[in-house]
Amino acid sequence: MTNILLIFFIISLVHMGLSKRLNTYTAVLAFQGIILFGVAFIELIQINVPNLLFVLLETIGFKTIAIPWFLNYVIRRNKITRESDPFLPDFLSVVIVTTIIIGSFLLSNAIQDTHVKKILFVAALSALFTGLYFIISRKKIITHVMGFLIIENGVFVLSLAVGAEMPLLVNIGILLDIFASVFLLGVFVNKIGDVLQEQDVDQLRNLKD
Amino acid sequence: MGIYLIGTLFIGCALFLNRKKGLNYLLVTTFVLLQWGLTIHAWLHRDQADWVYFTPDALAVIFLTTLSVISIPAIWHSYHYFASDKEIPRERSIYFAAMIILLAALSAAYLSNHIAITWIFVELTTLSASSLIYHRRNVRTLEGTWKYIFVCSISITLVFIGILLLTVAVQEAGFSDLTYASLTARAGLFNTFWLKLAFLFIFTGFTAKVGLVPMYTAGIDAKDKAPSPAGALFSSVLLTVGFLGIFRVYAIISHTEIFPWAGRILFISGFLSVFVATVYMLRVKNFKRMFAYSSVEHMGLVVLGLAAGGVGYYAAILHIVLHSFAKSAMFFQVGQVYRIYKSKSIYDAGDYFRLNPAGAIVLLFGFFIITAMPPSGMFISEFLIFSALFAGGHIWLLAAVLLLLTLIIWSFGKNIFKILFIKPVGLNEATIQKIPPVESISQYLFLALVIYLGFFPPGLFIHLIDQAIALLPK
Amino acid sequence: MGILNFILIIGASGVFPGVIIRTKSRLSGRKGPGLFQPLRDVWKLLRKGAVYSQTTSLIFQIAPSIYFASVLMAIAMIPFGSQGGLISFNGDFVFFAYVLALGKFFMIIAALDTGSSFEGMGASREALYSLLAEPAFFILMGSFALLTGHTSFREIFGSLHFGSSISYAIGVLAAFVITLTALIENSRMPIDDPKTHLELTMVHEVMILDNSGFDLGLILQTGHLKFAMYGALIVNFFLTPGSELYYSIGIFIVIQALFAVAIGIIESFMARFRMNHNPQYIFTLTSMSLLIFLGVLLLLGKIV
Amino acid sequence: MPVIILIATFLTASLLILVSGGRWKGYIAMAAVLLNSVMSSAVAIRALAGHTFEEHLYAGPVLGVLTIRADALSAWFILLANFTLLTGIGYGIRYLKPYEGKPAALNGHYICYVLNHVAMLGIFSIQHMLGFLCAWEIMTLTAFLLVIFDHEKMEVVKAGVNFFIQAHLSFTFLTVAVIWVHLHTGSYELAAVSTYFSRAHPALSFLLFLLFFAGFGIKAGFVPFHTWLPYAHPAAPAHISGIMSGVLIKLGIFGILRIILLARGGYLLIGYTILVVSVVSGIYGVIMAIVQHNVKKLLAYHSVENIGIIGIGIGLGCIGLGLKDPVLVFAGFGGALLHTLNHALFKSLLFYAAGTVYQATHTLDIERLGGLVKRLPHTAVLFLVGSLAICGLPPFNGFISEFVIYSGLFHGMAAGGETSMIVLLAALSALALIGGLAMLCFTKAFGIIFLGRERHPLAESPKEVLPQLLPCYGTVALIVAIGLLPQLFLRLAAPAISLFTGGPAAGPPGIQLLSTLQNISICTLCFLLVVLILFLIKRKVASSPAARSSTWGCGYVAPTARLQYTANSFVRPLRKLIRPLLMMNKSEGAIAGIFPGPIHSDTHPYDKLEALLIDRPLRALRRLLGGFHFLQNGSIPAYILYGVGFIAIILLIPIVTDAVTYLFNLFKQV
Repeated sequence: MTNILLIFFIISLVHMGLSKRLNTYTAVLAFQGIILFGVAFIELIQINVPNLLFVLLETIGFKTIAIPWFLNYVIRRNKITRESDPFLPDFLSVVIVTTIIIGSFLLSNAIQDTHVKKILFVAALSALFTGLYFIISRKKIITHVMGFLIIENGVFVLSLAVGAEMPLLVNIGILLDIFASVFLLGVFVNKIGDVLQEQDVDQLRNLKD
Repeated sequence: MGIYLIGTLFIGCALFLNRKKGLNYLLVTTFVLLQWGLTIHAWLHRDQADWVYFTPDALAVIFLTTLSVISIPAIWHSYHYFASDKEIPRERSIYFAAMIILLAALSAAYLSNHIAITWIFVELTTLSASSLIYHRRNVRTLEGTWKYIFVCSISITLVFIGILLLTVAVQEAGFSDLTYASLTARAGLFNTFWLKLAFLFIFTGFTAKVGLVPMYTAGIDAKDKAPSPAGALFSSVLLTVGFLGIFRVYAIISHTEIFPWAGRILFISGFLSVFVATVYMLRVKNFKRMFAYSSVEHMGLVVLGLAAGGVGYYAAILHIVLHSFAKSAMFFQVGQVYRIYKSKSIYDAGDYFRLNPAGAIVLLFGFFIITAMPPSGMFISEFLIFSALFAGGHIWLLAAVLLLLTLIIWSFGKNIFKILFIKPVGLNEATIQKIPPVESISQYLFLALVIYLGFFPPGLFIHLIDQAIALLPK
Repeated sequence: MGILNFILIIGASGVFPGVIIRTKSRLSGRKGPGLFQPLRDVWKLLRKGAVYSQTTSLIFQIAPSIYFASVLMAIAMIPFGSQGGLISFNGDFVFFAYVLALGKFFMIIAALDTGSSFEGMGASREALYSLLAEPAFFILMGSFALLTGHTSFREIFGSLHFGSSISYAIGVLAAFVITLTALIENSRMPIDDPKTHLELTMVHEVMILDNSGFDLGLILQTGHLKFAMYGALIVNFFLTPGSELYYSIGIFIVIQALFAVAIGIIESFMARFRMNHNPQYIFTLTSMSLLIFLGVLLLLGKIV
Repeated sequence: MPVIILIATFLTASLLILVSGGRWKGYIAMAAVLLNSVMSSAVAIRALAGHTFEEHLYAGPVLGVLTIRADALSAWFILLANFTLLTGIGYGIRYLKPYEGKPAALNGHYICYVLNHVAMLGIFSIQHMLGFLCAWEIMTLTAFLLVIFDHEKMEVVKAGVNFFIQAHLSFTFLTVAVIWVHLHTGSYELAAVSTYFSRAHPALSFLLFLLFFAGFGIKAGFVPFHTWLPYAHPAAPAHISGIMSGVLIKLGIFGILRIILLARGGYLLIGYTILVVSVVSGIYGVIMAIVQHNVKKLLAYHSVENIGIIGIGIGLGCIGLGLKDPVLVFAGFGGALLHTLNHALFKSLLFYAAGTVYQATHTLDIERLGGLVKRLPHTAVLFLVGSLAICGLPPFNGFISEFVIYSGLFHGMAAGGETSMIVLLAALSALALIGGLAMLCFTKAFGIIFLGRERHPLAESPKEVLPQLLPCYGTVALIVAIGLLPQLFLRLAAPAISLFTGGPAAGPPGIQLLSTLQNISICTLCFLLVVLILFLIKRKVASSPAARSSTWGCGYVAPTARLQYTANSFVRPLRKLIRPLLMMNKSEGAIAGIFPGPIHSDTHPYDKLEALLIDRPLRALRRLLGGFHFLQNGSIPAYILYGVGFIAIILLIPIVTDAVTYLFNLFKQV
């Protein structure tokens, strides 16, 4: 069951790679949120109730609903054009995402380690690198935020993979931080949207030596 | 501790909500009192866990004290900063709220004994810092803020990944406790593969805070764009928090066989930092950025000292403390310079010696102190770092570093003396505001402190540092 | 004992220029003035009044006297075979060289004092030539110090003894070097033509264009003294130690005369070098004295 | 205790200077310097008398107990420094009178002056290497601040920075050397150096010596470390140039002598090294001096030359130590020490004179000066004395030290083996050549500046004031005294020299040399007598009074000042001879048309070694570093990439290396 979900998750990454539109991205992010909930639920079924609730909150309430909505709001508010104009052609980006996935697969195979769950690890790594790739390859600032979110998802999966159980308090702290950072990022996207017409990172290259 | 955190939170909200000037400053002063209370408390209850996750150990106490000392002039100069030009109540209140949250987060991060808690508060520093940077609401500050917050978020995520990888190692060894104490104690049992990965990620993540290669980049913009009192904090205490993170993990690693490997990473990063600093010291014409790059250089030296080992450990910590004082003093002064010339470009500045003698002397001596010329206390620490390098047999590295440092001092000196002595073109003397010498007192005190700590360190100070580096193998 | 030598040299200086002139006139088929004519000229000048340029300062007036005094001092150090000169101490030839240099210094600045373009030119040349000639002398003396193990004129010449063929070669070379030095120092023919009428091609003469009366007389007489002095130096190579006095005096007179005649001959048969060739020529002195040095090394068997 | 008093004096003085009014600052500083000088001189004289001064001072946990010791060597330098700094400030007070409007600048200047003095005394006496480094750097920084007194001018600050950075370079060398010594001996005492030398492998200890030599050599201004001098000296106020050239660069000499004292063995190699470097410095310095048109620059290059001469003395002494020849040692170090003193005297005198000229004419360009002897008679005399002394002509002090070195050289020729023989001969001829060149240089300088007619009319007629002349004449008095009674001064230096010979204050070689100097003083005295007599004769004989007329223009009756021989043309013949050594940037307008208009042409001599050894490498380095400007390019993706790339590379390196080694082994099996 987990595996199927994770395969979906990876597929969603690929889809993100080839899709052009920002709102597709947000949709995909929401979708990933649901998947993650599923995975987390299965993985953590045995753990105590408060943790479960917490995970529920994090995935459904936060990853699936809050953030996508917030992103859509930002997009609408700043009238960001729907195209995510990348530096590279989409075809290439698909190829790259695929290679990332394969690469992370090989990498996690290279790890002969009974403790970590391979497939989760694969998903996590691929999400991680895809996110980084997004940040590096996309022009729009909002897409950077999305890339960041993908990375966060990857990290989430990674934490599942390594089965790291943090004390609840710590978990909450981490969650709050991430939420706050995403929120702040959004806020600043808005502000940038106020001062700059089209949201292009090339607009933000004045501070340099 | 609890009182402290809650109190801070409360004060922060209060500041955020009300705009009255007097009330603001009242709240800020109460915070300062709180801060000092915490510091004294930490002194009194050394190495006693407080609220489970906070243990004031030697290093934490040193840094916490540094922070508390610097915080006072920081706030004082912020006051002058607002007094000097038009102040919007809303901005001011946000500014102070952010500042005290930053200070609180830093203190908590110093004190925390649990790697994840450290992570949380470091992340918090990013968030609060970002609103400080954005204080002057214009495009450039916006850009600086965006870069800072984004790069830092990524880097902090890297740190988090590192922590996760660390937990893998920990759990393989059959534990789940992530407090530094237990990690250090059991370091030998962990799988080195995961440890390597963990260290690499954590180190790389924290470089964004310390201002080391590879992720020093956003910090420069932050220090440049933030108001100079905030810049002073960024280039002094915010660096130390990153250093603390690295130091603690390095201490853990030091009990495993990958210690030399980690050391090599530090060498690489440290040397590259000095190198990059040189590259840009020769280039930049914005004196605030120039100081930021000089921080990069000094952090590089610190890391080199840490990597070289032996007396280098002592030197590294001494150096970072001294650097905190010296550099914050310089940033306070830079604020005055900026107020006079209304520009950060070296071309617009000049003849400062005549316009503001008191400040000019600070700039001059600060330059001597920062470049570690006797009687600067940093001379001692740098000297020790060099001898550590020499003793470690890294003679060519030492030679290269010395060469780069000479270049740095050369261009640094050229620019500083330009500001001090050469008449600028088209400076309208009428518009210049007089700056009372009183505002330079704090800098004098700090510079004096640097000399004092360098040459006549009190026994307690030495003892603390020794205790801090006791974690590392001799 | 030294006083005799002193007197001899002074005396020789009286006759020396006369001999040169006489030789030259004989060789060019003229009768020529009497031997003491130059001396008479000097005497006449000494009693004449002087004319000073308004440009000049005190320097210009004191320079000739210092020049003269310096040469006198130098002469006082010239030994006479094994018997030393008036003054003799270790390294006296250093003093010898430097005291001469002092005189030259003053002559040069005196020339510059007149603010004339010609005299400046002469001064520049004089300075250049003397600095080029300087090392040669020191290398020479150094080699002799090495050879004899002594560092004063008297001891060096006292303990010079010619045995092997090399030593003769050295002696001859040394004599030659000193002769050339003398020519340069007195700015005689191959370097400088005292009889020329074009200021642009003068060295020494142009420096003293503005001197007159007593000063000019002193300067001329100093030139004569210098000649005699170098002659005496050469004489020292041929004074074999331990021989009777009249014998040595005889040698002295003969050699001085020969020296003068030689110069006369050179002057009448050689043309002056082109100015820009002079430096090379002067520098050959140095190379020759280096040859002497090598010869000394050979002699001492330091190099084989 | 004196140390405390020194510091106390400094603090009180600076306080007073800060509070006092414009015209008193100088006198307060002077009083402070005087007080310190008196005290340190008392110590120094006792030390020369054989009572080595020593005291211990607790200076914090880091430095620990500082040993302050003044032996004969320190004493010699302390006396030298005191005298020069006293004359310096005596002259400086008047020189800085025009600046009384700028109290801030004056405050800084005078405080730095006093502190500089104290720091110098510290350098001479502190035995703890870290303490020494601190004193050294304080001295440098204060000197730097003194140099840039006139800091409105861009080039002054440029020169200051140049000095600053080279001084820092020397500091770096010394630091590394100290680290080295401390690492192997575990002690910061100067004595540790000698223990290291006695223990370590000769090659290593020679290397260490080279480190020290580089460090001190930069300060001393040996070629090729000399390039800061020609910039710093013209930039500084006259009295500062005086003390810099008189004392500051001697600190380098002091350091080298100190290290030689501490070194154990390996003297021959050291000696040859120093000798070669010094010969090069001497000749190069004087040659560069000849082609300069800026008086102070000219004097600066002469400092390089004189350092060369001192170095020849030191090298000679070292060779003597190597050959175990006391005469050589005595002559060498004696000459070096004497010349150090002499150079301090006449060079400061020359700088003061140049300063007065500058005050009078507001230019340092020789070509624009002339005929000043009538305007500034005293200054002319001072400069003349200085020139004669620096050319090493009797009856002045320069001759004495050079003579001592000469006698050492001649003795060494007779004493040494082949190598030393040839090296010494080279040194001998070099010294002779230097003498000749110096003469050319100073006949030019004095002749063109002071003699002839004024090339450019002066705005106001300058006047010389007594307080400014007094210190100069004091210096002159000492110069003449040394020239006439050298034996006394050599006897004074004997204790310092005996530190090197290791024998009694003046051993047999000393006695011999002293007697020789006795003769010399007699000779010089008779010489003066002869000159005097000649004057009297002249008075008597010259019957008719001297007439005045214009200079004989060889028929041309309307000579103007511009017809005079210029400095440039005066040195032209030599310049042509040594063209390959020089780098003359000549700018000349082309001759055009049938009746060409006036053409302007000027030459700027540039230091070829500087171009080769500093400018080019620096340019290359900057180009290299400039290649990395893309780093901070402002694009976030790039910034992220750095982090990721760093991780990736660190991870990949071992894999790649493994692969390579694997392949390597694979191919090895084939």
